[in-house]
Parts: sequence; structure tokens; C-alpha cells
Amino acid sequence: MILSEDKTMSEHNHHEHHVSSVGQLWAIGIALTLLTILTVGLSHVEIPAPFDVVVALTVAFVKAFLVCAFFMNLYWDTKFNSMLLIGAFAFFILMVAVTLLDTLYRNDVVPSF
Amino acid sequence: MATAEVSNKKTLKVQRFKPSDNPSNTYLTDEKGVWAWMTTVDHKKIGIMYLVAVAIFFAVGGALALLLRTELMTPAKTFIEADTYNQLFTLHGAIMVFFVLVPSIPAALGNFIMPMQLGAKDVAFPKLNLASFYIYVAGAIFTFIALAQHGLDTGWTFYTPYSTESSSSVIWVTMGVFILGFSSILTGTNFITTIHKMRAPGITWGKLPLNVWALYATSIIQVLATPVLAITVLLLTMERWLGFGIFDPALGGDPVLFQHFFWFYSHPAVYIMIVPGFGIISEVISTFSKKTVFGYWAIALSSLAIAFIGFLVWGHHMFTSGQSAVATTVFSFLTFLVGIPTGIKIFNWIATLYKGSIKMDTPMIYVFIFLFLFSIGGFTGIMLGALSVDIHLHDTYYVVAHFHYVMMGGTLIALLAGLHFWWPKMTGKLYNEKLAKIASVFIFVGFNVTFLPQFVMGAQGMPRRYYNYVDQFTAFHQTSTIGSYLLGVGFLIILYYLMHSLFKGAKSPANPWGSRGLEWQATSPPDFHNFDHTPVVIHGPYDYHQPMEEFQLGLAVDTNGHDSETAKEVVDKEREQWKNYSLG
Amino acid sequence: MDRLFEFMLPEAKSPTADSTDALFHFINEVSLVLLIGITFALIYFAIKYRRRSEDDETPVITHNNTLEITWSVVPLLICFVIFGWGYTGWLNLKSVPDNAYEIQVNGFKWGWNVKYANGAQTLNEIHVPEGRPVKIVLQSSDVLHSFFVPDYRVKHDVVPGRYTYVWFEAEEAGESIVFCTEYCGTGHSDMLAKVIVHTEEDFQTWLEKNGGGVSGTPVEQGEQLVQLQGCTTCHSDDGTRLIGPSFKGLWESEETLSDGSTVTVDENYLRESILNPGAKIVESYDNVMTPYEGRISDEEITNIIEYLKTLK
Amino acid sequence: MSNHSQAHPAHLQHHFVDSDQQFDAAKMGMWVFIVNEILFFGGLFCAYIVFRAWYPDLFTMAATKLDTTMGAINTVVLIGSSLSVAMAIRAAQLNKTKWIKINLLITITLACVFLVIKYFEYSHKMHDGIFPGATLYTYEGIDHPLAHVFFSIYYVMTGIHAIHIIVGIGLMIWIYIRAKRNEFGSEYYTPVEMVGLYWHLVDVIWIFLFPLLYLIE
Repeated sequence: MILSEDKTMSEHNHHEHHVSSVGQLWAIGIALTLLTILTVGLSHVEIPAPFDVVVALTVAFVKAFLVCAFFMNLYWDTKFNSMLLIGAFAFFILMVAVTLLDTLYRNDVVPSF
Repeated sequence: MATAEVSNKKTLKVQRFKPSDNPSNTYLTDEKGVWAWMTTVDHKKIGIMYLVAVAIFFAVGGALALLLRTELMTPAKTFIEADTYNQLFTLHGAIMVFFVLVPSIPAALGNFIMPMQLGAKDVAFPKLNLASFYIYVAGAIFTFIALAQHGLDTGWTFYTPYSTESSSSVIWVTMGVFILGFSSILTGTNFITTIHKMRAPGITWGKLPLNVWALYATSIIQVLATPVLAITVLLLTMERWLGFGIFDPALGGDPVLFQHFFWFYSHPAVYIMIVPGFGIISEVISTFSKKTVFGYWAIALSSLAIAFIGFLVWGHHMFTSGQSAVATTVFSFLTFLVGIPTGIKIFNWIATLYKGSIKMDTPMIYVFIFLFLFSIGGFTGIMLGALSVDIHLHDTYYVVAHFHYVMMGGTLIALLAGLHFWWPKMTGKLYNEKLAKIASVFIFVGFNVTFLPQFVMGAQGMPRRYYNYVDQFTAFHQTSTIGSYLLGVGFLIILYYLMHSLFKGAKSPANPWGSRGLEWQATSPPDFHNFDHTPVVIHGPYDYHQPMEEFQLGLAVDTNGHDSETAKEVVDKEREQWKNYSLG
Repeated sequence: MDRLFEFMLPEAKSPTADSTDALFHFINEVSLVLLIGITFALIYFAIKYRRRSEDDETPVITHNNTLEITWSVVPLLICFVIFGWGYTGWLNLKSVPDNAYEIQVNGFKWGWNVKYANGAQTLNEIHVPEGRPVKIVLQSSDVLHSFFVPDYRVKHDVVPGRYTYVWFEAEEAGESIVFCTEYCGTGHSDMLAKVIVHTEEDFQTWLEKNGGGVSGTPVEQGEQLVQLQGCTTCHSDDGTRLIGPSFKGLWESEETLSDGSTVTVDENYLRESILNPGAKIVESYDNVMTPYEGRISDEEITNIIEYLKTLK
Repeated sequence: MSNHSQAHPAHLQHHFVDSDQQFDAAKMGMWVFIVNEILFFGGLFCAYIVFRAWYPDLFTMAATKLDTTMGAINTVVLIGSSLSVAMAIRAAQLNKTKWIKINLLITITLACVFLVIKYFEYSHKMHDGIFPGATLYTYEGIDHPLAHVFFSIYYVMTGIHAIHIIVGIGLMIWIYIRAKRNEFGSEYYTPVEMVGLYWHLVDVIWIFLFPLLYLIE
């Protein structure tokens, strides 16, 4: 008897592992160093209150993206692993955001929305 | 001999393998001796070790509960001091939550059953699995050191600043919980990877047993929530040890922030405890009504929905704590949302019974008990989510009764259902059905006599964690105490007949319930590698309209290329190979 | 059925309790209907569809979207109603009327110290006028407590370093019990108090009689202070062993400390033990007392010591 | 599922079907572990954010006590070590065992440099009486009643990060020993890749710690 099935047994497919070139890796390393110098430099520039944090974090996110995508090979990896990383970060944001919902609004006697 | 086209490209040669009723070689006869057990990486043995550990802790926690109930026979002192009482209820809570409920279903039953339901030989990381068990033991040792020192009197919630001032051994316990957390995290990590990567040919996401779906949702919560518990108890330890000033108001900290941190883990943790129970219920209810589960996707996805929404409702433990009004409102709203997927599950299970072929064996009796008790737990949860009512009921016996209905009436009853369901599979022995039914009556009656009065006295104002109480509550407390003794008797009967079956029980056939589940297509008890062959799955686990033969297919040519060998030879050969295995 | 639900709650004695009680009854009724439905379905199916033979064939019913949507949406709507109802009731509990009479309540291990605007002080007794909104401002000297009056359906945690509050309006003269509902240690379950409701007239008389706080000779003041500050919760004046050492015979006695050294109880030892009790703990007792640093004046300490000297 | 007739390669564990399944499982397990690390540090970042939102002045004042230069040097050191780990993985993929070892040694050295600089930072602060927690904290140079809270957060965040560095050094030494035994090559380099992922994560966390602690104006 022939039994047919439409899906593969599980998600492991045969694929070539990505090998980064030396030039690529050095380029990322140098970019990260330059961004570090940039963020230190920017910290000496007077930027008004909330935006100094925004600028510092933006640079940090760009650096983190470079490390995750190219050093940690997420760029070539299965999308599921990227999803895990983004999911973890989303839950972290959730935790902070909902905690701030309390700590920032303690003074309101009743909800002000 | 048949062929199954399992992937788009490949055609597999498939052959029917009937589970032998007289297995020459099982995981129990293999690798005998204490040392072999202690160093085993076999998921089944690790599952059994967890089960034994959980049972011991449950006995300890249960004994503590009986002591507490006995003390509450009279309004004033009955036989122990207030400080002792405070230590007992703290330990009862901490042991039951951290050492019993959290690992009970995933680490004990899940470890044993889940890889078999996937048709895998083991979990993805067997050594890590063993490591999780020893980390659990290490956590337990730390807690027992605390007991030998000054005990713990903070309540299992460790609320600051009481826990930073208390003269009991808080640090030993927080370190114990910290260590224990890693056990839970590693189990979760292991399970997620196993479910993704270790499924046998043909098991698509739509053919995954609902127990596996439930464990998947549980593992996600474990991985996302437990690290926050670790950091919370670490900060608490530092607060006590060095005076960090993050949680202690005397040093500039905020006790409500501690509650946020604590409940960010501990609320999802109640789903770590209950969601695997849902998985068991789905398996049992379908087997004993011999019928496809109604609303497979509704049940599977509602587990994930619970896992997700469960992260957003922690603040409902803090309605009276002094958190901001806007947070309270948002948390209350989200709390109701988490009730919906739970309700969906209950309705789907009941619909599964419709036009089934229902056999009221012990596991099914526990499922019925579960559905009744858990519904009450759920309804009273809705009550507690309603803001104005919660203000009145918060921290009273109403809450105590509610979470016992959910945690004991839910998780523990589901655990009993699962234990009775898979007991023949795990041990290869049948238990005394008549005694089991008698015990279930004791459990059901005892449970309700214990906890129903607590709803009433809670609503009337009886606060929780009270050593002395005002006279008007005496009758309720006494009824409750008598109920707890009945419960105790029920558990003793269970212990008796299970032990009896272990040594003198009748031999169980491979599939005593006629289940279509993959784990039942192996011998009872299973072979060392679960299956003599790599199973191939073409039907869903609940396709009772398909003939049994089509659930017993396996690769005609084993992937390891030793199809002509007997199971014994395979085991021997692979053990030889183990010696060369490297970590990784 | 209504009688059963009413039996579950204590008699409501504040108008703010009405919405809470109504919602409590509503959820109970809806739950009971659903629970009876579920139980009936379970038992009915178990009997009607019992297994007749091992070869029973069952129909393949995989799902039904109409049913799924029904039993998702209907409970959701009920939940929205409950949320809105609970929310409005709770807003009412949070919004204190402007004319509320304010009373300061300080929770400590283990008792409630109550202060009124005119300087009157009581321990574990909250005297309030009937028919007038009362705002209880809560603060804690040590750990978390929680102020709970079942009769008024109000509760709020008492958080150290912050002020929180509850309000209610007692409907008629009488007494209501107050519980501490946040676990706070050995004496948690004894941390009870009473709300004593007077008629407006009686309340004014009571206030006048007790206005100005402690009075009399230093010894008399000291005696009142050890009551009001809650010292007597843990220290007896007749030699009985409670949570802390008894006051009787304490003065000028020789005490062995937990580190083995001895100390003579004099003014300085007593002063230190009030302000910083953890410094020298008498053997066989636990370090559980709240430090009174910043909560008590030098004159009050002197008066207390004068009183303790009389307890031979 | 290939290689029906071949025997297991030495590195393949008995419960996996083939090397690909083993590699993918290990990698996915590692990513799930990284998820849990992110939430572990996430708890600390949450405490940081809550307190920074409550007391912005405290953070501005107290951050001046942190040595930006040392922090910046450490950032570059960690970036360098991440680069060398990536090179080690590349070497493994290309069967260049010698370069695995050289790159691992560079990484271990840089990790040690990081710790040495961290040691100087800590000892300098402790010399001034800046300790974690109010019990030991004696420094009076910061005019804020909650100065100790900032340094509690600083010490616990950087301290747990430093513990991760130490664990990483241990793992790297273990990998180095195995590389020396010629266990890795293009067919099997899972442990190198896993330790690499771990090490990059430690780097990423520092990438966020650095601006949030040192670069507050």
C-alpha cells in the first residue's frame, strides 16, 4: 500500500552551513569599533534630555544587530532562530512596559485615560 | 510491507510492527543497579526519578498541610506555636509550588511520555536532562539546609521587607530556588528543542498529541519566565546580604517592585503547573471515549494563547498592593482575557464526550473530577479578577480555596489521571481498579469537604495565613480539617495499591486502554530505545476511526542500518558507541 | 439560592459595599448556572454514551466553528460586563468624597496605632462617626500590613515609606472587626482592631474626652504610651512571657544577652532597646521588634522609662 | 536520514538520526538558552529602567564616578574577542585546526584583559568606599540619598556579566583542549559554534551595558 504524506518529517533540512569570509568578519569588527568610538563621542555632545538616551540606544541596537546577524550568523540561519531572539526581546519589552505602567503612574488616584 | 511517502522527495519503506506482549528487554531490565540509575541519560528513568522525588516532596508537603489543618481545629493554639505554624505554612507553600507542582507533570510524566509520543529515542539533550534532575536535587538540598538552620517564615512569596528582616534562613532558600530555577529552564529548553527536532517521520504539527502541545506551551513559559525568578531571588539575596536598596523601603527601595518581579514569574508559573495538566486531560478523555478530540486546534492553540496572555496578568495579585490605578485596571481587563481560552478547552473536552464510547476507568474518573473542580476554580478566578470584589476577597481564605481548586483540583488531579493512565506503560503492571475507584471517591469528597467551606469563610472575611482566628469561623475550619484527613486517607490508599501493583500486580498488555497514541504502540514497559524501529506516523493520535494496524508502522529499514538485528543487539552496539561519545 | 449567597458575605455596613455585593451575587449566579450545565453534561454523556462493547464505533466529529465561536464570544461578553461592573465599583472605592473625616492609622508589628486630628490617640480601636465618609490614611512602621474591614468591603496594603488609604461610610452605630491581611510575622493573626461607630453626638463627646493625647504625671503618661505604642502586645506587665521579655521586674535586673554577655537594665539600655532593639537581644528571644527611631520623642522615652521603673 | 548503510560517525549521539539533526538541535537549544539569558539580564535592565525613570538625577550624578575610558576600552576588547571567536568558527568550518587554536587563544587573552580592566575599575571604586549595597557603602562624594542604589545596580549588572565572561573563558579552554585533540573539522564543529554563540551574546549584553551605565550625561 502506498501512503502519502505532504509534510517533511521535521524541520531539519539538508543545507550548507554558511562560512563567512575573513574580509566580512573584519569589516563587521571594524564597524563595531567605529560605532563604539561614535557613541563615546556623541556622549560628549549636548543632546537634550530624552534624545541622548535614544541616540545611545540606537547606536547600541545597530551594534547588536551587526553582532547577531553576522557574527551569530542569524542572517543565513533559519528564520526560527531569529524569531526566538526577537520573541525574547519582545517579552523583555513587555515586562518593562507593564511594570512602568505601575511605577510611572503611582500618583494618579484613578486611571487618567 | 508498505511504502509511505513521508516527504515531498522521499519515499520510505514502511512495515507494520506489532508491540510484543512479552518483551525480552525493557528499560527496566536494562542497566540495572543504583549506579546505572543515577548516571542514566534515559528519559524514562529520569522521568521515574523525578516521579519518586516529586512523590516524596508531595508526602512532605501533604504532611505539613495536615499539621496546619490540625492546628486550625481550635481558634487559639491547638498544639503548635505561632512561629512554628508560620514556618509550616511557608514550607507547605514553597515545597508544593517549587518542588511538586512545577516539576510534577512536565519533568516526571512529560519526560517519560513526551519523547515516546514523538516517536523519538530520547529527548534532544539527554545529558542536560540528567543535569536538570541533579540541579533539582541540589536546590532541594539547599532548602533542607535552611530547615536545619532556622527554617523559613516569610511565606512562599518572600515579600519584602519582611523577608529582608526575618531572622529565618531566607538566603538558603532563595539560593535553593535560584538553583531549582535552572532545572526548570533546562527542562524547558530541552523540551522545546525536542519537539521541534526529534519528531518521527510523519508527525507534523497537526498530528502532534495535545499533551505535546501543552508541554510545548509550558516549556515556552518556563524559558521566558523562570530567568526572571532567578534574578528576583538573586536580588533578594543581595538585598538581605548587602542591603542593595532595590526592594527594601528602609534603604530607598520599593516593595511593590519586588512584587512585580516576583509575580512576573509566579503568575506564569501557575500556567507552568496547570497547562501540562490540560495535556493529560486531552489524552485521557479521547482514549476513554474512543473518539477524536473535538476541536484539536482550538485546544492546541488555546494552550499557546494561555501561555502568552498568562504573561500579562501578573498584576492581579497586586490589586490591593498600592500599584498604580492604571496598572490595576489594565491587569484586571487582561485577566478576563486569559479566562476565555481556558473556557474553550473545557467546552471542547465536554464536546469530545458527545457520542463517544465512554468507559469510566480510573483515569477517566479523575478527568471528570478535574472538569468539575477546575471549573469551580475557574469561576472563582473570574470572581477574583473583578476589581471591586477582589478588594474584598484578596488575601482571604477565598483565595486559598480558589488556588487549591486550580492547583490541586486541577494540576494534581490531572497528575493522578495521567499517573493512572500511564502507570501500566511505565511499570508494565496493572493496579487494582476497585481500590483505585474507592480512593478517587475519598479524594473527591475529601477535597470538597476541605475547600468548599474555605470559600464561605473567606468571603465572610477570614484572612489567610492566620494562626488564631475569631470564633465565628470555627465550624468552617473544623469541617475543612476533617476533609483534609479524608484526602490524606485517599492518598494513602493510592500509595498502597500502586506499591502493591508494582510488586504483585498483574502484567499489563502493551495497550490496555486501546489508545491510538504512539506511546501505546511500544511494549509495556517500553524497550530501552522506546521502539524497536523508527515509527512512521500517518494518522493523527486521536484517529479512532482508523484501524489499529495503521498506527503501528515503522521504517522497514532502520535508519541505523541494523534492521536485521534484535533489539538486544542494537542496545549493546549503541552502548559500545556511547563510550566514544563526546559532549555537545 | 439567594439566601446561600447572602450567607457567604458578612452584613454590608457601608454604602460602598452594595456594588461589590451585587457583583459577587451576579458572578455566583452565572457560575452556578454554568457549573450545573457542565456537571449535567458530564453525567448525562457518561451514562448515555457509556461503552457497550469494545468494538464500539464512534462518529468522527473533528470540530464545529459555530460552536467554537459561540463558546468563546459569549463568555467573553459576560467577562466584559463583569470587568466594567467591577471597575466602576472599584473607582468608587478609590474616590474619596471631599468631606471625608480623616483618621491616621499606623500599622506596626503587631497592632494599629490610631491618631485623630485633635491629638487623640487609640490602639486597635478606630472610633468613627456614623453617616459620614471616613478616610483612613494608612502608613506602616515596619513591614507590609493590610487593612481589611470585611463589613465595609475595603482593604488596602499598608506600605512602609508610603501613604495609602481606604474610605467608607459607616451606616449605623456598632462595631466592625479589622483584620491584617498581609502576612507580617508571629503576631499576624492577632493584629486585629475594631471600628467603633458612634452617633455623631457621641463621637464628638468621645473626641473631646480623649483630645490632646497622653496626659498626667510622667509615670501616668508612660503607662498610656506603652499601651498606645503597642508595647504591651509583646511585653507583659505581670511577668508572663510573651514575644518579648516582660516589663515586670525588668528595671535594674541583670540580663544575659544572646551573645553570652550580661547587661544591667538601666536608662541607657532601655533607651537603646527602644530606638534600636536589634543591638542587644536578651537570650532566648528573637530579634523581631520594630526600631522606634524617629517615631518617638526623647520626652516620651523618659516617661516610658519612668513607668517601667514602677513595675517591680 | 541519509547514509542508511553507513555506521554512525563518532560524534553522532545515538538518539539522533544524522549529523544535521544533531547540529540543528544543538543550535536551536542554544538559541532557546539565549532567550532565557536575555530575560535573565532583562530582569536587571528592568530594575535599571524603573530606577532611572524614578531618579534621573541620581543616574546623572553617579555615572560620573564610572570611568568611561576604561569602559570604552573594554567594549573594544570584547568586540575583538567576538571577532576572534567568529574566526575560530570559520577555521573549524575550513578544517584549519591550527587556526581554531590560535583564535581561541586570542579570545581567551582578550577575555582576561577585559577582566583585568574590570578588576581595576572595581578596586578603584572600592578604594573610595563605593561598595554594592548600603551596608558597606561609605562614599560621600555623591550628593544623593540613594547613591548606593545606583552602585548596587551597577555592580550586580557588571558582576553577573563578569561571571558570564569567566564561564566563557572556562568553555573556551575546554574547546581549546578538544581542538588540540583534533576533534573538530568541517564535519563536526558544533561545540565551537555553540560557545561562539554564547560569547557573542555576552558581547551583545555589554554593548547595551556600556552606554546605559557609562555614557549618561
